[in-house]
Amino acid sequence: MPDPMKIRATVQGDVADVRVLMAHPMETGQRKQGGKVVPLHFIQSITAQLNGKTVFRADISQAISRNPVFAFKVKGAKAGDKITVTWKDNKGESRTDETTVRGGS
Amino acid sequence: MRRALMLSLAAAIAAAAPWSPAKAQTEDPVAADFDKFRAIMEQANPAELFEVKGEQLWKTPRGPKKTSLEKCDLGLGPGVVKGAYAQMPRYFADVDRVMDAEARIVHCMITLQGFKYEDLAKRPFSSATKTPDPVSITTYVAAQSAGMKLAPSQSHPKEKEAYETGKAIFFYRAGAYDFSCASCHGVDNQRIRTQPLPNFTKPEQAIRAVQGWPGYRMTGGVMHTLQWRLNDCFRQQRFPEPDYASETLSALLTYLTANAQGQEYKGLGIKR
Amino acid sequence: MHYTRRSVLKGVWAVGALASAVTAGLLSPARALAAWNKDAFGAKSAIDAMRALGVANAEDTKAIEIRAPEIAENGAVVPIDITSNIPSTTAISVFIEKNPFPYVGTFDFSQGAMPYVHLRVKIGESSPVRVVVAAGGKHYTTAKEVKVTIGGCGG
Amino acid sequence: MRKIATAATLAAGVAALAACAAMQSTPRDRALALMQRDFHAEGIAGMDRLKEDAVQAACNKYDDKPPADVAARLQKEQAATLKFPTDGKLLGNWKSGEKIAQRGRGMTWRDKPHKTSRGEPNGGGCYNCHQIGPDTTSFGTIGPSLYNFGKLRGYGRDIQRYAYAKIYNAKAYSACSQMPRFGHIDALTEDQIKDLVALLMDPKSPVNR
Repeated sequence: MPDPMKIRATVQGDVADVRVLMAHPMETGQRKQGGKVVPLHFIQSITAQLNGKTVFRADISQAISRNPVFAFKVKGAKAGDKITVTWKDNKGESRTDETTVRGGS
Repeated sequence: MRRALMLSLAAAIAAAAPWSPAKAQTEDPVAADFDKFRAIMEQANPAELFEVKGEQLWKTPRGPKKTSLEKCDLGLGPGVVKGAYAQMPRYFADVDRVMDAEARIVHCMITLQGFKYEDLAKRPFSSATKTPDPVSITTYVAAQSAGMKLAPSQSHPKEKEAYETGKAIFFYRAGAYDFSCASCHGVDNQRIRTQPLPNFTKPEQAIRAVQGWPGYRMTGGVMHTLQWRLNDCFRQQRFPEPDYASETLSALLTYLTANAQGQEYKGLGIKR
Repeated sequence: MHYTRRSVLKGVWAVGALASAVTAGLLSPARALAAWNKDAFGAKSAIDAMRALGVANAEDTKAIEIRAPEIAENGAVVPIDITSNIPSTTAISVFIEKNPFPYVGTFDFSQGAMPYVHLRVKIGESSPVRVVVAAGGKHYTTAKEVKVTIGGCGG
Repeated sequence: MRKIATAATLAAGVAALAACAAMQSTPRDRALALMQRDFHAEGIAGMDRLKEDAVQAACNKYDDKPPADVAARLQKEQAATLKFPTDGKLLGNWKSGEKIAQRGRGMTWRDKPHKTSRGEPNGGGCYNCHQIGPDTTSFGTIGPSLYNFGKLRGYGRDIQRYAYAKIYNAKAYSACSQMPRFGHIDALTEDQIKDLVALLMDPKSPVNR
């Protein structure tokens, strides 16, 4: 079971700033360990929803850094809204986590 | 005769010194750029993933004794995590010695949970495939001191003694390369390759020994604590290897942290 | 793990996500159904990847801001902020021209998401970072050079 | 042999140390006793590396500023260790020298004698501390710039010998220099030092162009 993501969503005015941290090795298929090549293992797609509506979607490659970090902004959000993020990797594993949008300072 | 000639020639060369050492400026634009982007990255630091894991490990009954670490005394009373990291290393009466945060956590894992030191010390540092539990737990504990002033206690005689011992370790030149910690960290405005080398003997720079640790290291994408940092310094000093969570390292950390007394600890960092 | 149950759930997730995105009219059905573009991700040059994505005709623009270090401290983690100032931007694609597989990915924005993304990438050697923006059925591009230094003390 | 410090042995160690501390109370003595107990040999880095030799002892004692007579004696002793190439040649290949100057690995836990853990020859790590060639901007500043080394000093044999000797044993010139004694400790071979001399002294080397 993949480790949980850490998602932070803070709203300033009506724009939510969403930052997502994902625990994933993002193996390029080029790294060697103990003389053996570690097979390609990376997140391929990401979907983020605000209260169930898809707002952000990405298809990515193994060139994204290990333990990926993404940030995006959504207009029309307010404190208490739900942000759900799902990733899926090339081995078919996936992980979904959710957070509540917090009011900004 | 020839040697004498050569030596005097060398002296002449040194005296004439037609070159000027290229000193690293504090406003080195490259270093400033690194700092700027590191600050951006710290706003969403993968280190937080290990903090989450560490919190889980702290609160879950584990080990042969199936207990959590919630009775672990980090110096502020059993179970008090907030602010504890900023006040370590400190003296602990139950072991009659000074301990740094990770040494204390390891001590709690041994005494409260029944883990064995030998097992914890076998592979104490993170690799591409594994982050040892004490690393995640230390990360969690440290994060609960973010924004606080460093205040390692220096009131107990053993704490003062640890400071002086740590200082002597810091300045001790030995090993294949004749290095001490001070070879790299005892002078102002030096850098190794492009990395600035703070002078840890000065209060305003000593903070940089502690700041940013535990830190997420971009190289390899792994989480490391000060235990790793000191271990790697001794490796590069070409010394033998210091034992994990040993009193030597607690003493050295006492010296470094007490030199930074009163400065703000900003929490988890990102390192090259 | 309950393998079958998991895969059914995953199937539901995938179909659900696609269906909602398409019905919302945010992704063209072609792009949505193309899923993960194997040809583009497998391309060995940025231009081949752009062809595979059908964006090779992108025109140069100054309306895309790329914020990235001039010199990356560590090529394993290079932070990049991209903002498109082109109206009706729906997607941002990123290419590291000198990487063995230059195409890094495409980010789609819908339902109020602003045309901005922060990502962190691996860059093997100094390289232009190329960005292609899809807006109003057309494509626009710009690039910024990022230098990667050699490692530190290497003890 | 790895010394394991369990809670029990730690306590015992502390007790022993307390006894020690009563006898030898200086911070230095405590530091040495602690390090002796808390370090273990790892690969080629044996516990002997914690012991000071004459130079290290004097530099530690005098805080890197030994009195003139002590410094002179040490420098003389260190100069006596210098071994110049038996074939009389001092200039190797500057291109190999550049690689040695760039690389910094060797002499630590997982390395082998004369070889790094990756099977490469040891590096000199010169760029860690010195500016050398014009194309490498990521150089350290612990040592002086060596750019234009030959151009500024001339290409004569005496300067070649000086460069060779300085790399072989910098303490022959300055007792408490921060520079490792690469030849003396057998970190770099005779041929490698020749290549580094060529990097600094060959008129064709980028250092002098």
